[in-house]
Amino acid sequence: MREKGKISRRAFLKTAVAGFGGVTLGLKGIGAGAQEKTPAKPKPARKALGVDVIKLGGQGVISGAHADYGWQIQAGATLAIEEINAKGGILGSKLELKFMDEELKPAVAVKNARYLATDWGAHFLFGVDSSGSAMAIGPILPELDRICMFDHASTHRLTEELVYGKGIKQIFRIAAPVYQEANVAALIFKEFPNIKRWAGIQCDYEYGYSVWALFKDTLKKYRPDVEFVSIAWAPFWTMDFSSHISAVMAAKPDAIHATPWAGEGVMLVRQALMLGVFDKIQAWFQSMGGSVDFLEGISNEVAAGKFKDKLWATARYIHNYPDTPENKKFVENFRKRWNRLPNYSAENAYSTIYVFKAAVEKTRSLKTSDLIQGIEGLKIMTPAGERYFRPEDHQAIYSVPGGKVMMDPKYPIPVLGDLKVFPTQAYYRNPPFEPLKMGK
Amino acid sequence: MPGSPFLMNEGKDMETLAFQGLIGLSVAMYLWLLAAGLTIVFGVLGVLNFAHGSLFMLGAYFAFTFYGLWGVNFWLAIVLSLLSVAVVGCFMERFFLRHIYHMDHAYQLLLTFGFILIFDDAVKMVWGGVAKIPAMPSFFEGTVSVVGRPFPVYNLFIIGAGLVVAIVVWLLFEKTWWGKMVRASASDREMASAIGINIPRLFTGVFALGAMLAALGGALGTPVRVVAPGIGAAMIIQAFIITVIGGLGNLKGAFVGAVIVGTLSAYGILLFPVFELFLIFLIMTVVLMVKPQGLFGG
Amino acid sequence: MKTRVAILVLVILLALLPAIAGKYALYVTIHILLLSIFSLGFNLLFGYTGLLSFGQAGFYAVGAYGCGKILLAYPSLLVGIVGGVVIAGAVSLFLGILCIRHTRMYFSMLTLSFGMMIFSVAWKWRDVTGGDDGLVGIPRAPLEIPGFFKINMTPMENYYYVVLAFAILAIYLFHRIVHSPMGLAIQGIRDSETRAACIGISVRKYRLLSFTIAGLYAGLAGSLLPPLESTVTPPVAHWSYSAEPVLATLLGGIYTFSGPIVGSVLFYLLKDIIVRFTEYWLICLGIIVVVLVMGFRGGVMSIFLKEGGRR
Amino acid sequence: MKEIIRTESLGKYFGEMAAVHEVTLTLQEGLFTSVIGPNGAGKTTLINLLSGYILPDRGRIYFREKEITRLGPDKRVKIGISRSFQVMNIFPRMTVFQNILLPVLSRLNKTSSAFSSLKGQKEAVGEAEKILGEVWLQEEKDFPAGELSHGDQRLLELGIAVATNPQICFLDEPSSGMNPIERIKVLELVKKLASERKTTFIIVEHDMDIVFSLSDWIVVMNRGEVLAEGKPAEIRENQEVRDIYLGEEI
Repeated sequence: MREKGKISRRAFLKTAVAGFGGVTLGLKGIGAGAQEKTPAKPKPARKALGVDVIKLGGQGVISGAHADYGWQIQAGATLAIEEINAKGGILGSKLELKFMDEELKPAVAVKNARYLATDWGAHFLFGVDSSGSAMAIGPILPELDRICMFDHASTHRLTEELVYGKGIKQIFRIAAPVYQEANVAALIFKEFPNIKRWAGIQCDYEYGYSVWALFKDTLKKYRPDVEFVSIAWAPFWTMDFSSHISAVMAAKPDAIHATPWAGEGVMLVRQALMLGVFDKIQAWFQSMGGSVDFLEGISNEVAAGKFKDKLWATARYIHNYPDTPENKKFVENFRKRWNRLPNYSAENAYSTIYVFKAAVEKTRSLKTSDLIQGIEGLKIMTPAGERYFRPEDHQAIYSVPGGKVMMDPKYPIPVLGDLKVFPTQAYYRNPPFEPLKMGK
Repeated sequence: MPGSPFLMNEGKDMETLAFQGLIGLSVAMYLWLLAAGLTIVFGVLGVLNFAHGSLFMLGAYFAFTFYGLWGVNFWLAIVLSLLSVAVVGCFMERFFLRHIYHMDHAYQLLLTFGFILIFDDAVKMVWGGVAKIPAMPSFFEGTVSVVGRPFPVYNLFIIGAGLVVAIVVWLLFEKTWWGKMVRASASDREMASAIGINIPRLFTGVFALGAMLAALGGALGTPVRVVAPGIGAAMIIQAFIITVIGGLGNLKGAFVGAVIVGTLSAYGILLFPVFELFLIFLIMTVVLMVKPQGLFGG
Repeated sequence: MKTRVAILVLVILLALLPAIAGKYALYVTIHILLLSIFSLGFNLLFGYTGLLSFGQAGFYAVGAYGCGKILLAYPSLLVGIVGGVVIAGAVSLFLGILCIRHTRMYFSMLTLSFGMMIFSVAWKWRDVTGGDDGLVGIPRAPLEIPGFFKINMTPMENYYYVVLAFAILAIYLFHRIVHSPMGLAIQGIRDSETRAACIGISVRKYRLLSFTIAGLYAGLAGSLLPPLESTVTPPVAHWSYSAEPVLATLLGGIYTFSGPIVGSVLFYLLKDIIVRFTEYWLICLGIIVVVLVMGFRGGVMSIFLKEGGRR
Repeated sequence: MKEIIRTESLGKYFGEMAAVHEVTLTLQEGLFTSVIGPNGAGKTTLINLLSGYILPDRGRIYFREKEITRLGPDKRVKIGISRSFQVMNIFPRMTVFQNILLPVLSRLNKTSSAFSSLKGQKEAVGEAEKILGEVWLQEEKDFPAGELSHGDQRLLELGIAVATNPQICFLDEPSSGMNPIERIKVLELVKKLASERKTTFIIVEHDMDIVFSLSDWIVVMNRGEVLAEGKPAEIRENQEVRDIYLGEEI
C-alpha cells in the first residue's frame, strides 16, 4: 500500500507543483467544474465577498530528505478545499490552491510569499516547514498585508518574539510549537526516577537549539537530580549519524532526546539500532516520531520489536488521538483520498483551511485587518481537538499527547500508544514571555 | 552558540577515543571511495569533475532500485549499479568531457557543474523528491564488541571494503599493464600516443573507473543511509576538500585525506560539537595556503 | 551612437517601471539588478582577469550581514549600504591577499573554501548572526542625509529607485574600469600571465585589485538585500549561491561587457518563470549550461554579436 | 663600448641537470649579439635568468653595475630589460593595437589608473601607433591578435618586446616557424630597430647563415656552459665550436 501511496504522491507532486494545486488529479472533476460554472451563470446573491474564488497560497518543502512534509501539507489542504468546494465554497466563493516548494531556504520562501500575495493574488498564505523560512516571512507580512497561518515551522520565536514582542499581527500558528517535543518529553520523563543521565542528538540549527534548551530547563525544574551528559549536533544533510550516536553514547546516558526529523530521523534511529543503542539505554525520545513518514520508515523494525519498547515520541497531532467523531471522519476521508494516514502537517493544513473559513464567515470580509480580528480568540473544533487562538501571541492552543511507538492491529503502520496526555497550561509557555537562553 | 566551542562531552578515556576513531574510519571509507574516483580522473584526465558526487548519488539510486524496489540480491544489486553508473560515466566522457580537455579548467568545472543540476533533477523525475530508505540486508545486522562497546558489523564491512578497494586500485595502477599505460599517458599524452596507446579509449576507461568508485560509495550506503536528490552535491565539497588536502590527482593522498576528514569530523563531533564544519574548511584552506599541491603532492 | 540611444531608452523604461508594473514585477526587477551587480563583479574576476571564484557569495553575505547589522543598530539606509560595502571590501582585500597567490583550480578551491568558512561563521556565530534564523526584522530605513533630506522607504517603489540608482552607478563605473588602462592590464594578465609580467605589469597587484573590486561589487549587491527582504540568512553565503553569478555570467557571455547583465535577466526570469510551471527548472538550466560550454562559450551575447566565445 | 649586463658564475639546476652552469659573461651595449648552441645548451634558460623570468640557484647578475639577481621580471622591465618568447606569447583575446598599447602604458606607469579612458592616453596611443608602423602591422590594428597569421604574430611579439622601450632586449628565436625569406625580413627589422631605438638586442637563433651575417658578437653555449664567445669570424675558426656543430657547415 505504501507503493500505491508513493505513486499517487509523485503524480500529485508533479501536477500540484505545476501550479494548479487545487485542480489536481482526482480533484479535476470538482475544481475544473467549479471554474466553468462560476463565469457561466454568475449569481450575484452568492457573491457575498465580491470574488468568485478565494485564493490560498501555500508552501512547504517538497524536495529532499524532508519532502514528505510538504506533501502532507498539500494533501491536507487539498482535502479540506475539496470538502468545502463540494459544499459550495465559503459564502459562495470557491477555494483555489497554489502550492510552492520552500526548499527549506528562507530566501525562496520569501520570494514565494511575495509572488503568491502580490502576483498570483492569494487572499491567505499558509504552510511553511522551516523555522528559518517562517522567521523570514513573518516580518514582510505587514507589507504584503496578508495573514500567514504557519502549519509546521515550530520555533517559539515566531509567536513569542514576532507576534508578542514585535506585534506582527498577521502571523498565526495552528501547529503546536517546540513546547511540544521539549516540554511534553520533560513531563513524561520526570516520572522515570532511574533515568538520570540524558544525552541529546539535536539538529544543528535553531530548531534543535531551542528544543534542547527548553527540554533541559523544564526537566531540571521537576528533576534537579538529572544531568545532561552529552550532546551532538547534526546539520541538514547529515548522511551518517553513527559518529553522533557513538559520541553521545560514550557518556553512557540513560536516555536520549533527539530532534532530527523526517528521513533524517528514520536514518538516525536505524543507525542507533545498528550501534546497539537500545540495549544500553532505557528510553529514546524522538521528537517528531509521531509523524507518519517516520513511522512508515521504521515499520519493519517496530514490528520486529527491535526498539524493545524504548522508543518514545510525540507530534503536533497524531491520527489516533483524540477519539472524537471529527478526528475519525478526517482520518477516514484522508485515507480514502490519499491512501495514506495523515501526519500532523496534513491535519494542521486541513484545519488551517477551516480556520480561514470560520474567520471569513464570521467577519464576512477578506480584509486582513478584519480577518485578524476574526481569528484572534477564535475557538474552533478540529480533528486535533478544540483549538483556541491565544490573542497575545496568535498561537493555537490544543493538547497533543506523547507516547510509545508500537504496532496496532487497527493500522498498517506503527502508532503512538500508552499515550500520556497533559493539559495545555502545563506545557505551553505562557505570556509574558522571557527570552529562552540557549547557553549550554 | 549552543555551548562554548570548547564544551567537552563527558568521559574522554582512551577507549572512547579509539571507538570514535573506528566509527570515524568507517565514515571515512565512503569519503575515500568518492574521493578516489575524483582524484584518479583529475590525475589522468586533468578534469576536476564537479559532478562526481552526482555519480555517487546515481550509484545509490540504482542500488536502491535493484535491491530496495526490485528485491535483487544485495551483492548483485551493487554490481548492477556500478555497471549502470559506468555506462553513464562513459557517456559523459565520450560525448562531453572529451571535447573540453584542451580547454581552461574553468569550463571543465562549469560543464560538470551543469551536470550536477541535470542529474539532481533527473533523479527527482525518475524516483521523486521524497527520500528513500530501503531495509538493511539481515546478514549485516548485529554488532561485535569493540573496547567493550557494540560496533556494527556493517561499519566493519565498510572499513574492509574500503581497504580492499584501496589495495585493488593500487595494484591496478602499479602492477598491471593497463595501469602502466594510464600512468604513461597521464605524464605525457603525446609520448603515450606516440608509442601507440589509444588515449581516447583509455581515458574513457579511466573515467568509467572513477564513476564506478563513486557509485560503489553510494551503493554501499543505501542500506543504512538516506537516498535523496542532492546528496551528491552535498558530498562533492567534502570530496574536494579531501583531494585538495591529499593533493589533487594523488591516490595515496586521497586515502589519507579521507581518513583525516572522516576521523576528524568524528572527533570534532565528540570533542567540539560546535565547530566541526569550520574545522574541516580551515584545514583545507591551510593546506592550500601552505602546500597547494597537497600533503602528498610532488 | 545606436547603443547610446538603446541604453537611454532602457534607463527611461526602468525609471517608469513602477508606474506600469505591479509590486511583484518591481520586486523581481530589484533582484535582477542585484544579481547584475553581483555578476558584473564576478566577471571582472572571471571574464577579465581569468580567475574563476566559487566564493563570491561569501562577500555578498558579508555585505548583507554588515548592512543588516548596521540598519538594526542605526536605521539609516545610506549608512547601512555604504557600511556593508566597506566591510565587504575590507574582507575581500584581506582574503584576496591570500587567494591571488594561486591560480586555476587552486584559486577556485581556495575561494570556495573561504566562502564556506564565512558560511559556517554565519551559521554558528549565533550571538552576532542569529544562526540559521539569521538577522530578522531589518528595517527598510529612510534614505537620509541629516540636514538635507529624508525619504521614506516603506513603499517598494522608493526603494526600487535607490537600487536602480546604485545599479546604474555601479554599471557606469564598471564600464569605466574595464575600458581604462587598468582594465587593459588585467585583460593582459588573463591572456598571458607571463607576457604581462615581462612587459612590466605586477601580476599580483592587479589580481588583488580585481579581486577587491569584485568583492566590493558582491558587497554592494549584498548590502542592497536586507532592506528589501528585511532578513539575512546563512544560505546567501553558501557555495551554491556563489554559483548564481557564475551561471548568469556564463549565460550572458563572459567576454562581453553586457554579458553578465543580460545573463542575470535571463537567469532570473528563467528561474522565476520555469519554476512556476515545473519543479524541474534546474535541469533546464543545467542543459543550457552544458550547451553553452560545449558550443557557445561567448554566451548569448556572442550569438547576437557574432563574436566572443569560440577560441 | 661599455658593458650593459654582466653575470658572475650564474647557475640554474633542475635536479641533476645543470641547465646553466658557471656562466660568467659580459654583454656590451650596442653590440648585436647572438646566443647559439645545440638544443638543450641552456640558451633559453639563460635568457629566462637574465630577464628575471626565473631566478638563479647560484651566481649574480648586474645591469649597468647594479645587482639585479633577485629582481622580478616586471621590475626588470621598468629598468630597461625586455624580452620575447620562443613559444608564441602574445595577448590573443586583445586587439593588435591593445597588445602594443599595454606595454607602452606599462612603461609610462599609467596602468594603475582605473577610471581614465584609454583614448585619453594621447601619448601612449601615439607611441603605440608608431610602433605598429615599425613592425608593419597598421592594417591589422583592430584584429584580435589571436587571429593573426603566424608570421604577423611573430612581428607583434617583437613589437610588444620593444614597446617597453628597453635598453636591452632578449629575443628567443624571433623567427622560429618562418620560411627563410620571412626570417631574413624579421631579422633585418630587428637590426633596423636596434639602430633606430638604440636598443641592444640579444637573440637566440638557429639559422647560422643569418646569425653569422648579422651578428656583431656571438656567444656559443653547450651543456649549460659558455663554450666560446667572439666576433663571427673568430667563432667560425673555433675548433670546439666546429666539433659540437659537427656535420653542420658553418
